[in-house]
Amino acid sequence: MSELLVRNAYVIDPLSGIKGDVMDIAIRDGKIVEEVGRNAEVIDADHCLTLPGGVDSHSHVCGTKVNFGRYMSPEDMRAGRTARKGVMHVTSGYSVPTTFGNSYRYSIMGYTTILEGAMAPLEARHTHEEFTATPHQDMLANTLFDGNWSIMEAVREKDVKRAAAVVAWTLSAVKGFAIKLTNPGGTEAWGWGEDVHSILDQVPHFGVTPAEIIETMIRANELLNLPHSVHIHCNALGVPGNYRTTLDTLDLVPDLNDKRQTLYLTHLQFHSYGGSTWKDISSKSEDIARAVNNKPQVAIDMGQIMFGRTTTMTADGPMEFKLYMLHHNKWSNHDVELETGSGIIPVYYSRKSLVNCVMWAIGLELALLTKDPWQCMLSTDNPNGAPFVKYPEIIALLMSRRFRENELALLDPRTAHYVPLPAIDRELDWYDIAVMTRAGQAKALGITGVGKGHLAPGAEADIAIYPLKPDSLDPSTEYQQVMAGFGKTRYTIKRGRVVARDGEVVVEGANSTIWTKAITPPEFDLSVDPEFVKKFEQYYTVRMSNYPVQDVYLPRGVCIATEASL
Amino acid sequence: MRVILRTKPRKKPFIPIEAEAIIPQNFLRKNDITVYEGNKERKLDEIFYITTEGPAVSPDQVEIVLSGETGRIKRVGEYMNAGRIVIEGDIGMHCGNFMSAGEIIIKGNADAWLGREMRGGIIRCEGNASHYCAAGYRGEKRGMRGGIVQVMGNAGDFTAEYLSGGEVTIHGDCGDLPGVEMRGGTLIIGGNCRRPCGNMTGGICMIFGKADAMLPTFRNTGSEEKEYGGHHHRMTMYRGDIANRGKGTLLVKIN
Amino acid sequence: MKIEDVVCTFCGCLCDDLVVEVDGRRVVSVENGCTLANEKFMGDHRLQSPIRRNGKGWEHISYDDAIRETAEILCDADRPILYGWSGTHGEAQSIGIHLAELLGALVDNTSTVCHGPSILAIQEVGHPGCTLGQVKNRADVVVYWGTNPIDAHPRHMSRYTTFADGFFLKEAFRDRRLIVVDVRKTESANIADEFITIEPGGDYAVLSALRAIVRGKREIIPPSVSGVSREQLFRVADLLLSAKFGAIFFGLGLTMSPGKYKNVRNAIELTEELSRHTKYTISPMRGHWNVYGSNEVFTWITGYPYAVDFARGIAFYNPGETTSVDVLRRKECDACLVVGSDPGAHFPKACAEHLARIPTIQIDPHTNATTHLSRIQIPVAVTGIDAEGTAYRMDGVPIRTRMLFKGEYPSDTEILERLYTLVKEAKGP
Amino acid sequence: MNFLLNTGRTIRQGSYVERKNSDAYKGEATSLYMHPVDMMILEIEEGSHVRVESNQGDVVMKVHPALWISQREVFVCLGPYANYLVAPETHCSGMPDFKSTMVTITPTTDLLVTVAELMERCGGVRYED
Repeated sequence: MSELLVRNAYVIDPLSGIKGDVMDIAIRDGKIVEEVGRNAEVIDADHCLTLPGGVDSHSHVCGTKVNFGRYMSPEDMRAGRTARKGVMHVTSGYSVPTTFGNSYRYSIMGYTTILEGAMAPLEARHTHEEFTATPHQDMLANTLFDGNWSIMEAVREKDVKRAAAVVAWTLSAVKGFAIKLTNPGGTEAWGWGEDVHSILDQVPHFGVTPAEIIETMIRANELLNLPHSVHIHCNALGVPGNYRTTLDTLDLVPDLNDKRQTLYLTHLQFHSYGGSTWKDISSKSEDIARAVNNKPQVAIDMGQIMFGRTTTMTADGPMEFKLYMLHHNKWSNHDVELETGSGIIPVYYSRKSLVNCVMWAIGLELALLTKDPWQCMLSTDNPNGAPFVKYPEIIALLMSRRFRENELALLDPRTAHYVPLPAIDRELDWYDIAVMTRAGQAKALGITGVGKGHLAPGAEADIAIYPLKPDSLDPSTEYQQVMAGFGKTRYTIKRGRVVARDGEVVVEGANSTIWTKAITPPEFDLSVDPEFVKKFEQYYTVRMSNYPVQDVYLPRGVCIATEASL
Repeated sequence: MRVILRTKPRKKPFIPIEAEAIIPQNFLRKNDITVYEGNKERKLDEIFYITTEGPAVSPDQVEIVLSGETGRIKRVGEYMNAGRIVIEGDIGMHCGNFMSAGEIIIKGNADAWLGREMRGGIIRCEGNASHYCAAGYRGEKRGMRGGIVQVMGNAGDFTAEYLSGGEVTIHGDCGDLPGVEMRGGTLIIGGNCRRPCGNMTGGICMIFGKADAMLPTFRNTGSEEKEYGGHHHRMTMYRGDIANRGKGTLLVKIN
Repeated sequence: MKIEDVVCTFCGCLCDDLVVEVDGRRVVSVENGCTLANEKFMGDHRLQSPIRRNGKGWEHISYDDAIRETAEILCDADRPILYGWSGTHGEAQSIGIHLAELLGALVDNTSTVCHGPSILAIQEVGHPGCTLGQVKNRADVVVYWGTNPIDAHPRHMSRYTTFADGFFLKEAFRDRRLIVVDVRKTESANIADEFITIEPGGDYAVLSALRAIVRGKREIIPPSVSGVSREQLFRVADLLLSAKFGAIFFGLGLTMSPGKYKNVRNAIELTEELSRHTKYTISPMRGHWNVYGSNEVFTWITGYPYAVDFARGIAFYNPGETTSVDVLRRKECDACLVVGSDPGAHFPKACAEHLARIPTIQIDPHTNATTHLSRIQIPVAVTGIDAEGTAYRMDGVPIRTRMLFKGEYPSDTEILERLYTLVKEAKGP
Repeated sequence: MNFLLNTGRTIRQGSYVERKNSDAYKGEATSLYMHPVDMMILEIEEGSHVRVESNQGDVVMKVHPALWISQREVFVCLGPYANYLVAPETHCSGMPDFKSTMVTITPTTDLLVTVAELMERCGGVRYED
């Protein structure tokens, strides 16, 4: 039995309704408890801001395309190298760090749970291998279904239950967490070098539209009673005028779940563009935020971009090719048979580029114009908008109008004509930030039940103590301190153990992988379904028996089992 | 100030030494300068006999002289921004990496990556330079960006790969693919070479010897006169690389 | 006992549809495999126990002694190199890299003498690729450039390309066009619709010419480029452009020829140029069954796919400097650990000579050329037969190899874990 | 007579790759494929032994006629025999010139050596089961 007592913590725990109380937190064997004995180890938080461990609900850190981002970028690897030291392994990389680099840097910032934004089922084993080498965070994997042939066939047949059965089999086989749709239909079209341009375009050869895929998958998801909603990267990412596609997508969303949103729209900054070309691109954040405010059944994340060098990587293969045609740097693409695709290119977001300045403003606007912080998560779509190490700076921008003004003054002066940001006064408070960086994310992912995102007794003892004293710090003016404070915890506690302290990693760590298994009635068991089995026999290049991820890849798997309503 | 570093005999003379600490500014104050021999950190005096003559108040008054078995010493002059380094014999890889100002004189031969990603200053190599002279780093889009590299002898393959600025002169021959991926700056080759300027997108390359195996994707746009070595030479002017929308200029002497 | 869907641990195709019959600790028969697979599974030529060179002869030693002595040699070295890795599973590779980290060693895998140049090219221009099923289901034009799959990857054509029926190509052999490019008329060339013979070393120029043609600059192409006529180049370019989905596969004919990675870069840039017109992908024909796995594991741990130098604590990467052949040629390293490879056979003579000069330890199931150069050899189980673990197919698809029976040999993972523990103890906290 | 030596994989080399000390492997790895016209010029028959020499060393191989190779080029599967001739120069690419070694070939009556003997010449000590 190990016991730990965090004393004098200035706690914000939104899910428990605690909005800034000084209190003690008792921990026994990795869980929060009511109280501990007198021999418990004590940490004095000294009135510092104490939050549940950070949760990132959309980040690219592990798997085939992330690793290819590293593989193709020795110039990025040399931009951030540390030697082996104590329990820390060597790390390399700035925008796409090595797994240990990601893990340590997140840990130092107080993050203890990360959802990998895109895992191709066929290559799931790879993602899980890298999860094991990301030892300081519990990991979850969004599983890609955007171009899945069996899904599109079910959609064509208007058979929601079959779609649900495909999802159930696949998530369980690949130890995935949730349904991800990346440019639904577009990744299949990209198999022919084409794309879909609106939610009503037909996917070549399959006779379905993105809208039909989205609607079917939303309903299938709820039939399976999965913890998270469908998680979508909308069509037409990064295209001027794409806000209409985003609004059309928002219009599709019914309200089917009283515990959480029915659709999670990721990196919405990239989907909120007005104009018709790169020359007249403008912010449509107000239209998008209005739609989000009117639809409590959706949640979004920002997809903030920050200026500097980074690497973009997404399952959205056709989008990456378009981006490549603009940047002419290097381009990788990796289509995955019967399932999805992916692309990678390095980018440099410049204050001298009007387009980039508009993008920068949109992300912030979305966060500031969305009234309910539970509906908008803080993210950069790491590393697409910026590496996650920029989160503290984004927090500071959201909390300080002055900081935003100072930054705006450095941008292309035309920016103000294309964006509403200069007129927005709102400054988020500590509570908003606590929601947007952990509580809201845990709720949106549906993992509060496994003890994530809060500090009530029974929760996992994942805690971040920041060297910030909300009682005496004015974020509006002292934004530099805010930025520094969120960059480096005094303590990061993972499952009751201090894992990082004042920027130093102190244990090797051992994480869990959270996955979902929807239990279906026997008639929906696709492992014996002739049509489904035929896919493997004839079209996949891997045998069906070699496809599922073996248990050995999840040394500490946490399965969330649900009973499907089929 | 003049610092003379003469190598001591080593038990394992083939193990490379990494000595990025050997730059003029580091000798201003008597620091504990260390270098690496393989995976072992060594004090400077474990590797060299050190003699210091005269004073200096700024790095530009510091001259470092390296002598002895220096052919395996890497990264000398890395990030150098003032002063002078004279190498009496050969020098190991990566001499003058990222150098921004000052002067390096090599009296012998230089190993690969001489002046890699150089920004400014002068490197003069009196012997031969190995491969990737005045080139870049793996995956990086720009190689040397400024400064002057002069090689009196020959240079190896991939000379001035990704050259983006500055001037590189090889008075002898070059190997295969000099100026490959070149995008700016000037490359002058006094002797012969093979397959110059593949995939170039900018900059000027002049070849005063013979260019073997010229690539088929350069467009002959006439001729021009250029001076080299005190003589005027008639040159064929090519534009390319057409394979790559290139707008580079390649001038090859008409024999 | 018959075991189905067995994964073949020979080449980068990583076929996973073999049926292997096992009797105790013996493989009795193999179905669905190619010649190479049959030899691999039926072969039985293991080194019986650890051996140590003893003056001019050899002696058998215990595993304990072999591992302890290996740890001592590695700890004593100032510039050790840990080489190989492609012939073992990912879990062992991972321990090997952490061992290198701990030792301040160089660590390199066999890509260094196969597709290392492809990696360098990808690092310059990226890699538009796909999984092999994309090709099987869609490709109507297939190119093999500087690769001879019939000999090196015997089932590549039947599983993924020419002879493999797919969703959009019901009769593959009739519907697909095949282009083969090589300096010699290989077996693969014999069944091509278009065979291009290139003069040795001429690939770069031919690729440049094709790029220019695809860009519409036909007028600058001379009558012949590296032995290929202008007419054929135009015809090939038209064929390439006629594809709905084109797939280019390339091999060591590009990576080993003069210009090395620049040849591959040019091929990738041709693919990129073609992608502006229609769908195109390009893929290296990876040799060892898990060479791609070694690149993957190296990359997520160190940031680099091969040739990593930990001498300074951080990971430093610079092929040409930190690659095995260069390090051996320069006589830099003073100890070598070989795992799952045979540099004695596959490196130039001068490198083999240096391996003989320094203490070289080999961890390998079989005696091979490197055996004679070593001081110690430690036999291990064969992954895919009596050991299991993760492998990555040439297109990045990860597959778990199977253990068909529990044999008497420890796996690479077990040996390396013990070695790691000893070195960690010796190095202190 | 001078030739350009090319190396590559063959199915037999692959088949015997885990038995490098066998006669079968030796047979394949010492097989040198040459255009018949060149064989006529050298006045050698199929199966004749030749000494193949580069600036790195020399090794004995056995000649086989092949129409799939150009004149003045020869092919040997990758392996220790071919590599006995290949220079370690990589042009700082990490990759030796495995496919473009200049060699001189002369007829000989010398015997083929085993892999163990070849490795002994490299400074090793032969191990025999």
